[in-house]
Amino acid sequence: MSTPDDLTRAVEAVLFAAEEPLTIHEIKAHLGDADVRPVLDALSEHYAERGIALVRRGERWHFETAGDLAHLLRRDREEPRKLSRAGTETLAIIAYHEPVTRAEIESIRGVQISKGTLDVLMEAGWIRPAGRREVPGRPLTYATTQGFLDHFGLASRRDLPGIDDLRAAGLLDPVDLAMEQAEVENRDEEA
Amino acid sequence: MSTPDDLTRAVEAVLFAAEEPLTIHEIKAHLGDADVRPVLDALSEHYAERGIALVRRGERWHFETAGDLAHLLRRDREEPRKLSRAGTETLAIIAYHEPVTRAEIESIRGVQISKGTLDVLMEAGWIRPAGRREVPGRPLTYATTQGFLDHFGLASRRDLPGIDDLRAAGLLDPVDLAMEQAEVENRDEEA
Amino acid sequence: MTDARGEDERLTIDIDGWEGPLDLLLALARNQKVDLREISILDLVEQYLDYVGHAQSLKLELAADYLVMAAWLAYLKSALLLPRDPEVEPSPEELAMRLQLRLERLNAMRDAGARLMARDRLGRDVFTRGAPEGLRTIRQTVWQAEIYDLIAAYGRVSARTRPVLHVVAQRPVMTLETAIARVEAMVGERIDWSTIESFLPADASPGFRKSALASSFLAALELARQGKVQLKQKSPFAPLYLRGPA
Repeated sequence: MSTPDDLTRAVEAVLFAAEEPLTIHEIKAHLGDADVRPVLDALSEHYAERGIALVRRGERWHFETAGDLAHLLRRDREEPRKLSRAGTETLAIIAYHEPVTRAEIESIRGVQISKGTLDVLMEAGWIRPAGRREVPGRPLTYATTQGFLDHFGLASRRDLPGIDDLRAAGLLDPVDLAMEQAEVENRDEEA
Repeated sequence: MSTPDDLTRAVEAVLFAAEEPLTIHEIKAHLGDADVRPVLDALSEHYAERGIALVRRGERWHFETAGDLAHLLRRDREEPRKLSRAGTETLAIIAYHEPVTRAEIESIRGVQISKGTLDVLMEAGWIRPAGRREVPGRPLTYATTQGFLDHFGLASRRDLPGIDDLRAAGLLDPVDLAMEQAEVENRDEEA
Repeated sequence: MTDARGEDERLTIDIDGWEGPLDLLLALARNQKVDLREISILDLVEQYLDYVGHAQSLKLELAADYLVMAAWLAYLKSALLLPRDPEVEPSPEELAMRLQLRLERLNAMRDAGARLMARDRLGRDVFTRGAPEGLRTIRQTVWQAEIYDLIAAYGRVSARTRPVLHVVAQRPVMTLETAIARVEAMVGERIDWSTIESFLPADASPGFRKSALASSFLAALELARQGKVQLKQKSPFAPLYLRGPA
């Protein structure tokens, strides 16, 4: 198809602007009573190799993007977001105590956790359900995943610092610790 | 253009599927980082004689039906609400003089504009507030939008009908509000 | 003249249609059927004043700005007709030119608006695709946390909920018993009055010294009660002296 004729151009435009697939009858209604069928065939052929295709579904015709290019129409975009304080604490408790139930997590945190918190950790691929505990109510337990180890650069959970390490690093209750520290210094003076 | 290459087909498909005019940047986001601009030019040329046209509006590109086929497509479509004379003139003044303050618009029209006039243009998505002018009172200025270019089929403001002639005739020179003001004061004295 | 009168009648009927005096002037100017740059300002002024006068004779209410414009045009007319006063700036010719420029400007924008509206407009004359597939951007949240955040969080939780052990720190204290024994032993060796401070350990830290002072004072009172020590003080807060029994 070189330069398209007026009828071809008209059919093209009508199909393009249509909000739904059109029958030949409906196309004709826009154009006066022209012989549309051969035009549709020629257009199909013209578009066959392009990024747009003219396709026939039953008695109706419409344009759509070429099937092999459908993957271009969606695109993934990554949006980095920082894990909330509740999320971080919950993840830490699971990592240190796994497998652990939700009730246990709450008891350790001393605060309830929302369902969303576990969902986020699950979505991040850091925790997984790890079977049920055989106690009344058979609550679900949670454990960390390989993805968790990968993300935090740990070879295994044993690489996590223990309580004593945390204390030595000053990570246990920093506020009270500071006071204790001051007292120790006092005592040292007297000794 | 004979058989379109993969990139051409991809650009065609993305623009065809899009619900809004796309910038080159947005097209690229769907394609990986390709050199899209020459493809757009080639596609525009290919479609120039067809019933569909690939057009540039500001920094954005989209497909639309060819203008000469309007009579075939207007059928059973509601005519958009007609803009009032005040609205039309105000829009023209903003488009040809932007950015322009309300006082300047009023000075050109020789009459106050009702609040509704700017609202209607804003609601249509054709004008937007465009910052304040750094003169006493810091009046707000107005300018046209991407939607204005889209709607009126302009590649850029340079395409505004007759804008070069008007500029050459000095009819787009900044409105001398001080002069007008002096005149008003003069007028008051005489009155 | 009859023509002009007829024109007036039409204008009177259209009174609500004018968008201000400038609009009316432009309509009158266009009636001169010449290029705006060649209109006769004097004729224009005549027609305007005529129109306003006629409207007033019909007792039509004209908005104030029409009357203000009429007054200004009357002034312009007289200035244009009367002998030139070189003192007056700007000159009447310049004012006339400026009026003509304003009319041209408004006319240009009116034409531009009409040409804009006559373009192939999207949604009226040209159309975008009726049923686009749409482009989708799938947003994926990538959660971020650092190992430090994790460990610190665990520390925080542990500290918050771990049973707290209260250890009372050892304080440097001299008990009353120690003080009584010290003061009793030391006072026997003193011949003359000695201040109570001289009974305190020489190298005591400030904290311990305070405790020793308090305990030694109580010890002195106790020993005095037992008759093993004499106390002397000249006035309240004066130095307190101790001596063995007489």
